[in-house]
Amino acid sequence: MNDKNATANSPKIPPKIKAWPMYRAVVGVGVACGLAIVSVFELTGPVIQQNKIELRQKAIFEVLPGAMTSAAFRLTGDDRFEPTSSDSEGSDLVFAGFDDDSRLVGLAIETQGMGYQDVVRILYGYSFETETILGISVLESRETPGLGDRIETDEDFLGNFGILDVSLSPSGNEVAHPIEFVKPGKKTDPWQIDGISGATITSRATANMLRASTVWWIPRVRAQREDFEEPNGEE
Amino acid sequence: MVPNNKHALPSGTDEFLKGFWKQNPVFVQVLGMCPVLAVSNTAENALAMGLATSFVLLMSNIVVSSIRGFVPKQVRIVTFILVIATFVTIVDYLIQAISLELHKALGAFISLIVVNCLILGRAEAFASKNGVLRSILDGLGMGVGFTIALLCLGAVREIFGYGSLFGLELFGQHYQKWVVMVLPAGGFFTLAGWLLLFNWYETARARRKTLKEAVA
Amino acid sequence: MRQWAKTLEIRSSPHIASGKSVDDIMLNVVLALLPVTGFAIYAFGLAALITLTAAVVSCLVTEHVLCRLTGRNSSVGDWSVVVTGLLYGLTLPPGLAIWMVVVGGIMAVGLGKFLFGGLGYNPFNPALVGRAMLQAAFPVAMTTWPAMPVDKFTQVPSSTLAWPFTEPVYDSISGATPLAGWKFDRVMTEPADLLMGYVSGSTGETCALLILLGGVYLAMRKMMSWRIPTAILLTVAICSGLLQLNDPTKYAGPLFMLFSGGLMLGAVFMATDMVASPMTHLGSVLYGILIGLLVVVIRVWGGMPEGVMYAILLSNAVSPHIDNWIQPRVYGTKKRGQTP
Amino acid sequence: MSSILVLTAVVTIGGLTLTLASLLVVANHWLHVEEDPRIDAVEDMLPHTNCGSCGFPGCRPFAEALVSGAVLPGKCTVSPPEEHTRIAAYLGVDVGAEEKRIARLACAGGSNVSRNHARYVGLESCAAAALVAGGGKGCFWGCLGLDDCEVACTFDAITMNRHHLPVVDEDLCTACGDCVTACPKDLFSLQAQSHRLWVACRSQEEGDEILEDCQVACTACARCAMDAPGEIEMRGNLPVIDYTKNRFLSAEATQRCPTGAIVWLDAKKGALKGRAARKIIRQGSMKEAPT
Amino acid sequence: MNLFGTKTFAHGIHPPESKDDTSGLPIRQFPFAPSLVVPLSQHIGKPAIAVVREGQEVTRGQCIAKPDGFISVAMHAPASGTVRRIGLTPSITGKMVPGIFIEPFPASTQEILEGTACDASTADTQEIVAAVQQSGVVGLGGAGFPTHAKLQIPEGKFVDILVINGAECEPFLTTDHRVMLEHAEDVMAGIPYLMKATGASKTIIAVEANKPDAAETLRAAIPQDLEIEVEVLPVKYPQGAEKLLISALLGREIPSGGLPLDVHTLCVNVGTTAEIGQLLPHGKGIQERVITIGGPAVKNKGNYRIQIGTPLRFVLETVGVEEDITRVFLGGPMMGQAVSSMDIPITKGTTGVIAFSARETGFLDGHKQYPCIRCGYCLEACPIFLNPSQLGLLAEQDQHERMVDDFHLMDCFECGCCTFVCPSHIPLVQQFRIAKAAVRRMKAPV
Amino acid sequence: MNDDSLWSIFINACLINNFVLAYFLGICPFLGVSGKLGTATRMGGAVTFVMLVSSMCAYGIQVLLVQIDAPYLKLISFIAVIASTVQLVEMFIKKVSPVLFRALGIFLPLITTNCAILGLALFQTNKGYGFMQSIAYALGAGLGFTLALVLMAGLREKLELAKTPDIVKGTAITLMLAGLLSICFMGFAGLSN
Ligand SMILES: Cc1cc2nc3c(=O)[nH]c(=O)nc-3n(C[C@H](O)[C@H](O)[C@H](O)COP(=O)(O)O)c2cc1C
Ligand SMILES: Cc1cc2nc3c(=O)[nH]c(=O)nc-3n(C[C@H](O)[C@H](O)[C@H](O)COP(=O)(O)O)c2cc1C
Ligand SMILES: Cc1cc2nc3c(=O)[nH]c(=O)nc-3n(C[C@H](O)[C@H](O)[C@H](O)COP(=O)(O)O)c2cc1C
Ligand SMILES: Cc1cc2nc3c(=O)[nH]c(=O)nc-3n(C[C@H](O)[C@H](O)[C@H](O)CO)c2cc1C
Ligand code: SF4
Ligand code: SF4
Ligand code: SF4
Ligand code: SF4
Ligand code: FES
Repeated sequence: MNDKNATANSPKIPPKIKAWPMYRAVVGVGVACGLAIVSVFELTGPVIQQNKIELRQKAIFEVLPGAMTSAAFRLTGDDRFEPTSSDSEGSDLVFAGFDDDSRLVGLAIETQGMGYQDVVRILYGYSFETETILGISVLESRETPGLGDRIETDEDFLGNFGILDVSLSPSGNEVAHPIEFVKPGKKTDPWQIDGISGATITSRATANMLRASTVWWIPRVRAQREDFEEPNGEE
Repeated sequence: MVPNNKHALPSGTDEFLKGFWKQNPVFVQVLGMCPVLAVSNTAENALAMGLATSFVLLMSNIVVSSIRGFVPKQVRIVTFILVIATFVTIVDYLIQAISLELHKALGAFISLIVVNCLILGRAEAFASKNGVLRSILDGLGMGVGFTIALLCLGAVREIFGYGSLFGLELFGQHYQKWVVMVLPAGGFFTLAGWLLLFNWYETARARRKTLKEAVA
Repeated sequence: MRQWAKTLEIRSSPHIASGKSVDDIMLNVVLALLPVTGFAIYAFGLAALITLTAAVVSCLVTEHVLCRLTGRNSSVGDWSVVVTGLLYGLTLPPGLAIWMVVVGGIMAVGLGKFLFGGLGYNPFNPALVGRAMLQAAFPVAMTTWPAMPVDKFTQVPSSTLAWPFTEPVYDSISGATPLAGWKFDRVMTEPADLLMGYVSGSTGETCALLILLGGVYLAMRKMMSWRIPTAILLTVAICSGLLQLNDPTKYAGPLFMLFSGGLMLGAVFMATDMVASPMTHLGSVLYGILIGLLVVVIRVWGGMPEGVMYAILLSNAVSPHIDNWIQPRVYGTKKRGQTP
Repeated sequence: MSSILVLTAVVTIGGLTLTLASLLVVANHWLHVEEDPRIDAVEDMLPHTNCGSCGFPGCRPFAEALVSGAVLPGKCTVSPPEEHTRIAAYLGVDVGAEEKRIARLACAGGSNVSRNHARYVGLESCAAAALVAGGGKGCFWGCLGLDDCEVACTFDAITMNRHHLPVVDEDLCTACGDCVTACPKDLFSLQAQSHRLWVACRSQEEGDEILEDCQVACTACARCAMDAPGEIEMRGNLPVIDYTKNRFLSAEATQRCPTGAIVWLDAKKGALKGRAARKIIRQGSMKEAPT
Repeated sequence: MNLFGTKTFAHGIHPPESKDDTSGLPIRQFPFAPSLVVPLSQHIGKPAIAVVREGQEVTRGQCIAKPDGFISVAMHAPASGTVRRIGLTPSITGKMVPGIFIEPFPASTQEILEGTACDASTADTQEIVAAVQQSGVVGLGGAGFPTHAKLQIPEGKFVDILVINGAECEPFLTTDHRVMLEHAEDVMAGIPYLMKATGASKTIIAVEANKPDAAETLRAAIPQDLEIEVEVLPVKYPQGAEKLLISALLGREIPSGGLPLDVHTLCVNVGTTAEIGQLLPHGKGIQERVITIGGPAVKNKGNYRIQIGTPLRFVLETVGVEEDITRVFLGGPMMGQAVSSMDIPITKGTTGVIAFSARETGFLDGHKQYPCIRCGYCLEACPIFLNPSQLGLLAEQDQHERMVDDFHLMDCFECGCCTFVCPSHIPLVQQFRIAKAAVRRMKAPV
Repeated sequence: MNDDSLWSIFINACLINNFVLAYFLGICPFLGVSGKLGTATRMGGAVTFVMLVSSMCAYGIQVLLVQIDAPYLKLISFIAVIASTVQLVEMFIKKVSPVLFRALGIFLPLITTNCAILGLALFQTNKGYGFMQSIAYALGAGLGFTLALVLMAGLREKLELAKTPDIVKGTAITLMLAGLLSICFMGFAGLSN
């Protein structure tokens, strides 16, 4: 820098750096901020937790019609399921839904896959009685509003569920007819999903992730059905 | 250090009102564009985002203007950002407590209020040089201006994109929704459209003014 | 003293000109498009005629009104907006609601051309801007295709006549375009049908032969760069050929790729829009290769069956860079190009 | 539980901020770079938005440019006008008290008194026309009247009168010199406002032949030079006024000019021509009200 | 025979040739005008200094102005007569330049005065250069650069090939064509002077394929002892521009901003060569030149030998023109300059006088100008490989520096190809001229 | 844990969900610094660099915060670290190489207040990316930002010579272009394997 000119032009000399004020400011403000955050977290934490559980339960009840309470189960290393707290998270969880009489309505299972724009996460309900998928609920999606999001709203599409067949083959260790995707109006068999015209990609992705997920989960959960029978959910 | 112009302070009302039009953060200063574009696909989201931002803006203005005396220049940005981040975290938790659905709709943009240029800009440009009272007025004015602008965008995008306003269906169920309006591109176009209107109005006004002067 | 009282005219040299003119070129493009247009009307009947008319008229009126509003001379007379309107109409599905056609036409000319300064300054191909806006705004309507061929010439799909701002209702089950058929159901269309245009698809994209005919006419009259379509088609053919060699069940072959979807119309008439494409020969070739690659990438790996429109628009955005980068080597200088 | 939370928070944030502050302190100590302190001062007056709307990649580069004099504070769209004036005042350099100068035109050959040999067709600009056989005007030196100067003047000080001759509004003219560079015929020059005697012609032709092309041209008759000896002298067939003797100059020198090529510019009454100038010329082609 | 030569340059255009009207007409002598004006500046460089007084009587061929420095040439009286006046006269650029007005004696025989001869076989370089300067010869190809200055090869440079430019690529013009046909021996007489002065070992005469008869005649006239070749090139504009001619013939590319000398060549017009061959052996000065008078508005079209200084008005009155004549220019239609005043004289650099009437000019101006549609025609036409489209866009925004720095504006030699082909009818060349003028003004020392 | 392949993470961040055109992050510098090609390229480089650095920092902090179980401090620690890192990098470059500072460093203050950087840190932790994945994500996001900026700069330079109507000039036209670019990028939707 042409320091001579610069200093000659203006008499101001850069102030000497003092460490203490800097520490005081940064650390002081930082600690104050930390305290503020903690107190707000303390205050709102339980409410948020409650909200989260409610949200998940809403979804579970949505995909398991008739369920009034739910419980979370974790898949253990030896392919058994053990109860766990209802606010835990992970991809090895299933949720059991129970009706008024504490009878098992079915299981809610989470799955995800690539949709039109980004990953779609859905929760689906499985019924031991009818061996069908009862319903789905979208947990997260960035699909186009009005198109991709019709997997949540399209009546015809939702009509696929409740009767969607995922029964096991006689041997009991694989799904007899993995779920298939067909063009709108082309459905002939109970294991087929009728697509949404205009949102083919998203509906196909939904069918695909359901297939992948059911093929993996259904044989396992059916083998351990009794794990879910005792109603020891938190609520 | 810097020659100060204490002589020409604008009145409090002006301080408050300037954010509405003359220095509207969105239309004139073109600041804080990210949340403006991202969270304005419905009027409701826009309103929520506007309020959240205004809250943070107001609070950080207050705190910054009260601690401005003891923060050295070298650590100013860090300190201010700490303050802002705190308020954003607080807002984040508050919204989660109020409604998780809303939180989902606003997405990461709540957290991103931290880096909204508008807030740091006001903190640096105004609050760090002015008293608490003025900073409150400024923060409120800017916040309202920001919210108004967000609402302008949100309303247009929701009306076209969903055929509704604040969730109220406007045109019946046969209405053809304009998907593009709720897509990212729609955000750009709507803002561009508003700016066009704004420019057009300003030029028309300027022309009228010169015409009047010419006559006089 | 002064015998010539009459004043002479003076002007800058050169004092003669080649006689080519913008309106002339544009008129020739319209001529080259006539066979395609004719086939579209023959194939899709009144529906296509209505769509094309609405497209051209909406573009013309938009241009005229905007010019008038901003106090410029109306530039309708140079035929360029007719080209835009016609090409825009040819890329639309035949049964598209009239009101949507009009909305897209306004977008094409207003947003795609006028706001950037009118003829010669549009960074993107206006016709495709119109189509892209429609595709983004009304994806369902833009991907619903009437089955081919329509039985009666006078039959107009009810979707065409939908009231403004209402959702169109489709009367018959729609057909799938060859590309969609391949992508979603692995159904291959007969090559002969592809060539002759007996498939479902956008109004003007189905008959590849007539499109090529128009292209050859324009190229021979030097009104269009033959390098761009050649580069595009070659790139697509080579890439798809290689992919097919790799796995014939997964990837369609060159013949199918070339003659399905909007590739022909896009390569011959839309990628060649000189305003939005590079100017040098080498630049044109690079631009063509880029379009070809993008088409293959989007068609093969993308979420949508067709990608010509996006490929062209994206390459339009790249073309200023190609132009910057590839400047002709000036006589008497060593280096090619220069960094502005 | 809550005390643990508080402790974690305080320890984490405290530790974090402590580290960061130390880093910054150290960095400030070791990495400090000597700079023109005015940059800091100016930066302080800028809004710190770093929005980039000034065309610079941030407030500091803009401040540097301001200090270096490359730009004006108004470029910043964020800060209000008061801030602009403040910065300008802080950086302000003394303007100095010079006599006001204005641009003056050395041609009076409007379309009413001059004729064209040829009709120019092509780009509507003086610079363009001048390159085509001089523009076709009968007098080679004369004003082409195609507005280049009017367009060049950013202060709207020039208007074309109805005879297509530029008229300078002395109040608006800032002597920026843009018109001087713009005119391809070099007809403008910057003159002190007190210079009232003015030769409004550039023609170097001698004799009455030029009158066929322009009735107000200087015929190099040298009467003005005779009437103001020592103050006006003939050079290259044109009178040249010695403005160092401005005090002695008066309208007297214009009186015998047969064409009115030399004029007295009165502050109020505009360009005054001598008695001998023919009547049509006296009505004036120079200070017309613009239409 | 190589009728359709293949050697040519890249890009360029094919305007209609329009030469048939005059190419078959032999050169005819033009009558003397009642008053002649010899401008002192007919060449590039400093104007000559008059050495006669008003009222003085002069003989045809007498030196009436002497060169002022090296880049300047002498002027000779085009007719025996009286010097009437030394004053300003209009020129083709519109500028008023000093000139000598001569009134020829009506009944004079107009014998040409001879001076000291210069023999190519004995004279050395300096003598030839001095003789050329004294003869007043400048480039007759149009540019008017003093030829002797070209012949003076600077220290450290050399010339191996001399190119005689007989391309005559401009439409309408046929002067060089006729000179080659009728004065082949003068051309051959001039070449030794040039070769001697420059030290070139070989000469190539370049002729376009539309003048096969000229090429034949020249070939037949080649003397035994000189290495001279006649090369026929395909017809293309602007083949005659020396840069491109040298590229076409020799594949040598003159560096940007450089001269033919940088690639060891020199290019001289055939007319110039013939004039040297005619004047130097007799020590005469140049007082007349061959000009094509043509164009649709001219009645008696032809190739004429005209006294330098003949006013244009006299020329056109003599050949007769159509009633509705609207446009006259000197030179060909591609680069020729429009004439604003009928009082300008024919000068050494005038190659032709072309006149158009309202019918043809109407065709030109009926075109509406459109914005550039980036068709790239101009890029394909520009022989210098510039980007006229970009230059034009920049010119509209007055970004002159960028035009120069990034887009090589200064390499444009205003051939007009880009404007000729532009379908948007953008006056590109004119914009470039303005930009160049502006840049020169800016760069000029104040 | 998330097991996306690095390549698909990269493509996703760069093209499909371009930070500027699909996520609206970093709009302010996108509008401000896209006028000139040279500036745009350098800004892109600077952002990519800072993204890489802050992505690594964010990964580290996240690991730490998970360990001490204090997710509520995520935001404040991220931003504090990013802000001071940027400041440090800026000072460092300024000291070490004034030339580089001219070329790059001057963009750094602009980056502190750039949502894209913080957005990247937040998204990557939300998605639970591992270290390498985070780097791929940062690289994709940075290059995507650069791509958008550079394309925009080319278009804007071209339009500088156009006769755009007055009321469109400035931010409005930039936004229009951004909208059109965003539509162009929709072509990449669903790009996979
Ligand atoms: C802007 C836009 C958004 C789109 N969004 C979705 C979407 O969210 N889900 C989807 O499946 N397809 C989406 N598409 C893709 C088309 O609608 C696609 O052509 C359609 O899914 C094909 O269905 P079809 O075979 O029934 O016509 C979108 C297309 C566009 C242009
Ligand atoms: C030049 C041209 C470009 C096109 N570009 C696209 C495109 O990028 N995307 C698209 O979905 N359709 C495009 N189309 C329409 C398609 O060619 C085709 O008709 C349609 O995409 C197939 O329907 P789908 O959405 O079911 O695949 C284009 C048509 C033409 C004539
Ligand atoms: C575009 C252009 C075209 C030219 N065409 C010719 C031509 O046809 N014949 C010619 O002799 N010179 C032509 N010239 C001039 C030559 O470049 C060169 O100056 C000339 O041949 C040199 O000879 P001179 O000095 O004897 O005139 C042309 C120049 C330019 C720029
Ligand atoms: C070969 C050729 C192809 C063209 N293609 C298009 C096109 O695809 N879309 C369009 O709007 N205009 C097209 N035009 C017309 C013209 O370039 C267009 O109106 C301008 O883009 C508007 O500025 C074309 C013109 C020619 C000569
Ligand atoms: S351009 Fe400048 S000098 Fe000329 S009149 Fe205008 S203000 Fe005065
Ligand atoms: S004064 Fe000069 S610039 Fe102005 S109109 Fe006359 S010639 Fe043109
Ligand atoms: S006039 Fe200049 S730019 Fe145009 S073609 Fe000739 S050399 Fe190229
Ligand atoms: S020929 Fe004319 S319209 Fe074509 S690119 Fe060149 S300047 Fe533009
Ligand atoms: S608000 Fe995102 S960069 Fe400014």
